[in-house]
Amino acid sequence: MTDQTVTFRVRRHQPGQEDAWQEYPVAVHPGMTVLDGLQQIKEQQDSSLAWRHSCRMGICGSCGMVINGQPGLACNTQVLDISDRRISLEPLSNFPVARDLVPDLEPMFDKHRSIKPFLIAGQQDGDEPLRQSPRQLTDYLQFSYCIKCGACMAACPTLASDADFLGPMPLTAAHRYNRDSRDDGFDQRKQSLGDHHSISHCHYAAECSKVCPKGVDPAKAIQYLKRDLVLDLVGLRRRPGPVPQGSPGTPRDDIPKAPEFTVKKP
Amino acid sequence: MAREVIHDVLILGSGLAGLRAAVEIARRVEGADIGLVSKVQLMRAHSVCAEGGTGAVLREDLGDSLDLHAWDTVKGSDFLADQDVVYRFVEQSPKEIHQLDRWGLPWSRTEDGHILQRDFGGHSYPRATMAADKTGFFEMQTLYDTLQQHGGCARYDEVFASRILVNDEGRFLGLSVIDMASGEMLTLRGRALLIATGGAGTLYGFTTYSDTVSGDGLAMAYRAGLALEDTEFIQFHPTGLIPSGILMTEGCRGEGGYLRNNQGERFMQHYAASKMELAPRDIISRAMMTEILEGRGFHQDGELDHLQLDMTHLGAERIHQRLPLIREVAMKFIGMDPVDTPVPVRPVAHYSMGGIETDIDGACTAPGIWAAGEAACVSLHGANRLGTNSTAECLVWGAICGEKIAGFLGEEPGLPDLPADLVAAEESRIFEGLLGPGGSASPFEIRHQLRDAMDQHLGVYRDGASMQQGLDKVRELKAAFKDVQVEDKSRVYNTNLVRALELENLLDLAEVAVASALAREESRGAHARTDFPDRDDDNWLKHTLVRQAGDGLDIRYKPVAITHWEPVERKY
Amino acid sequence: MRETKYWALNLLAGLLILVLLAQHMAVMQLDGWLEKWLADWIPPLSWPGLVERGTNLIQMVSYVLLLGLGLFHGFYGLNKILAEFIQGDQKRRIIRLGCTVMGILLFVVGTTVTVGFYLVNG
Amino acid sequence: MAVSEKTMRPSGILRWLGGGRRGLEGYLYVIHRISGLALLMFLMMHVFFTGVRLLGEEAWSGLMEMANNPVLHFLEYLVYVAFAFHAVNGLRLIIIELAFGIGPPDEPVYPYKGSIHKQRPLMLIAMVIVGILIFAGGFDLVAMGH
Repeated sequence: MTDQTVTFRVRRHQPGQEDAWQEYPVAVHPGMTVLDGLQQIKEQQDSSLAWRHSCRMGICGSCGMVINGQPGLACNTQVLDISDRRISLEPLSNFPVARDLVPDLEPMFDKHRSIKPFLIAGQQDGDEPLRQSPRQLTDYLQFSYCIKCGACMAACPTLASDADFLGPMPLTAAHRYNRDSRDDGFDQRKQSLGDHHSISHCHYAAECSKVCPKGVDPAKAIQYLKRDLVLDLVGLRRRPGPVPQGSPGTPRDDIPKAPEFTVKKP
Repeated sequence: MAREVIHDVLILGSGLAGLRAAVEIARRVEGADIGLVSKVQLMRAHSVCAEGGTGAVLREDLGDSLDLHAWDTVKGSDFLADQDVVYRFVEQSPKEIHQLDRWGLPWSRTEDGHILQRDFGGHSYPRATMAADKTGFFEMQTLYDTLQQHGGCARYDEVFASRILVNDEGRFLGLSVIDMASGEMLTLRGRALLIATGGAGTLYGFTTYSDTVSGDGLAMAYRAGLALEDTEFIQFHPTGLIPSGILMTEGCRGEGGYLRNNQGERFMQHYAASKMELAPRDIISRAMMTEILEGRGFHQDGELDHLQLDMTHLGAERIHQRLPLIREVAMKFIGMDPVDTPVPVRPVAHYSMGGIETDIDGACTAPGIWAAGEAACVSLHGANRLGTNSTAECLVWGAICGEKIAGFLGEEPGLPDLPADLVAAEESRIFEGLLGPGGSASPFEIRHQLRDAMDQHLGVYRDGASMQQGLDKVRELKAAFKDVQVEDKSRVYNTNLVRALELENLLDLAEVAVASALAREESRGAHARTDFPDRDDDNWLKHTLVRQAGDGLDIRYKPVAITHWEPVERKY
Repeated sequence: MRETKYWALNLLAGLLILVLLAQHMAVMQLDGWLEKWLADWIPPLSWPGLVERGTNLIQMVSYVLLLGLGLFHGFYGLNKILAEFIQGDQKRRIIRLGCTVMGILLFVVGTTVTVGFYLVNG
Repeated sequence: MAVSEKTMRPSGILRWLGGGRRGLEGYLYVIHRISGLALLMFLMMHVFFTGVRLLGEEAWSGLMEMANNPVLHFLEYLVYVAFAFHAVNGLRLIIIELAFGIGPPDEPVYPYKGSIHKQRPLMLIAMVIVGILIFAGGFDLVAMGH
């Protein structure tokens, strides 16, 4: 495998200093991710470079950054897929920056909390198992894939001009719970969802869906959320389909029994 | 002097166990003041990487039973599990599944609306309760979201704990922490502490763990005088993706995937004919290493030798529905679609069966400290953990510890005094020691050497001579660390400093693990010694306990709770 | 919830404007084509054309409607966009008030002209 | 935890144009807003200028005389273009914002193709219609001299 050199152009931010671009030549081999490249820079060239990372497999959502102008995850972007000469790295846009490639995501977490992202139902402590059909599951499953990486928030043009806009991630979370057949919280959530800095500012630029690394499609969630709000307004909103009535399953005859206890109780 | 903040209880670690405990305390104690301390942001903990499923008996009507789950677990553990603990576990686990259902977890479903389960290694019934192949992720999301409806939880995101403060009697006093965002040192006080920091997987170079899993809780507990139990038992998962080690869930085989060697043969028929690819992990990992060592692996220059995980006969629809993450990862990282190409895999460091010694309720020997999840060794997994039992353990003991801590808060009102010199010593250790001038050793270099040494000397197969070399190497690196240089002196978001502190923790844990392994002269579960190939119940049916003693180690043993089944030969 | 109502009304207004304004725009902008096709075509901007449309009751009502809907739709959008850039609830309230007042004012002016023209020339 | 010192990346209207927004739909979002603002500006002027007709035929004819020059005709044409775009794109947006034409919620299959791909035919049809309208108006302006 031959290595080739790719220039990593990183937007550095040190507290109290002007932002500055810094360039690092990185020896890249096929299969190498942007995260690997950053790690190499830190170990061999500049240990002061800061960014977040954890799982390496695109599920923890730590390493969101703007890569060649597109928000995405450093860990699942292969360097040679996007450029064999130079790539630029910036912290996620639409967020304050703490240092280098580390954005402050607190505003997103706060907005997420504000839309009541949990099941609101009177049955949290019951004993008997709940039922949900695969159809009912599909109704919200896609929207629950969100890893809170912030890529959609960085891509959203409305958030760029309105920092108070709820943004794709919290709105999607709201829709995810609204559409859960176990949830009964639509009326509680609709106040903030219909609010001034909310759905009415979204005109399907679809940038959020374009950059989402997990196929969540926030833009789709928001449009369905709008439909639900409109239907609710005219009194036509329906709850997700009926709970399936189960048939007792057939016991399996190929399951062994646990061996007799061999320790005698005193 | 470090600023002091007082909470009722501190939870260290925001993975499954930590979040589960936080939710439990929040709903049991009205207005409980919880400090949730995590070195990553919430929702970034390694628990999100758990894939295959959570073990629980849900369908006794179809033939599953608590006894069977218990037996599978005990047999899987090579009889080193405490059996009273196992029973506590199997009884509690189904309740946790239904609780999460009521908190909104998107469990996969059967047509009639039941929660879907699939086969998993070492289980006699398909009881891996699944949410596609993102079970851990969804469990984390559900707990995180549920926590949002409870007030009173102070979040310390990206706050690195560097020391557990205890007084001379071992009573918990607080935590010394560094707020990474500001570089400020804080003293968090609390009456109770839950350690839920996970395992120490980045000890190894080829590992499934997130970069941030460095056993900080274990090492701090160890330095605070607590015992680490059974740390020689480190699980190697059979299917880590080449070259990164990213986990290919056991669910791939649970759904029917095959393992093949370079002859195209399903070699597991020679090792576990009845269970084939669904034998417990230790057995499959040994089989794979044997295949590779005997030359039946695939070889490619610049890569580790490997075998193939073949899912091509499962069909696109099954993979899309039940293994979407696996497919996504394989395609993104190695450009292979498992629907039509077998993927290269090899055994990979995956789990620490050992941890901080606790009783059946998760309480540590020091008053006021609990431990849960992978960080704890409640002795559920013994010498080898069954797949699906780890996420279940986190949920079960997260809830148990939460309940116990809630009770403790009610009956233990006092907050003992904190001797001022404890905090001052920690401050000077970090700000003058590590961040001060001088030092020449590169932490990155030491870390690489440590990981190489662990890969080489404490792998799937071990022997005395190699482990002795490993121990010497670790001690040499520990000495080198005393002269470590943290180049970046900035206070704000100094990831360099954090990496150095993590390395220090890893070095301590490496020493404990290798020393424990060297001492145990038998083969049991994940601890497979070529120089002692047989299990020795007469001498070694006991748990290892390691404490810090000055600069050395104090190794002791304690008996295994055998309450239901006497050990028998373990065959699949 | 009030916001949702306004927003839904805005969509509805958009739809209605589309119909009404399409007719108006076709007459005003595509007059070249229409002149070709229609025999008794009167140029839309000539005084006779003006009188013909302005004294037609349906046309007059449609103009008033179009004016109202257009002003609502337009000022609603303007208010939304301005409120994105300008931080602070107080300032946003002022903008909202400003947009409302402007809209009403223009509606009054426009309606006066339209209805007045209808009455004077009709 | 609190960050002691923060800076925002360049934000505001400039970020409508760049910063990762390269998708067609993203630009339509921007053009829709700008054309809407332009139409509102025109509407305000329009209300006042057409008010002149209350003053009688002579005033009106005088105004028309003044307005009858190529520059104003062209500006008028731009208004028409803005309207053609805003109307057709607005119709498309209403359809989409009521969740039609973007596909049902489903389990995404990697490589992910979502609502963007589902609605793209609708978007293209809308843009073709806009194109035809703009052309027809332009032809009217240039070839027929209105």
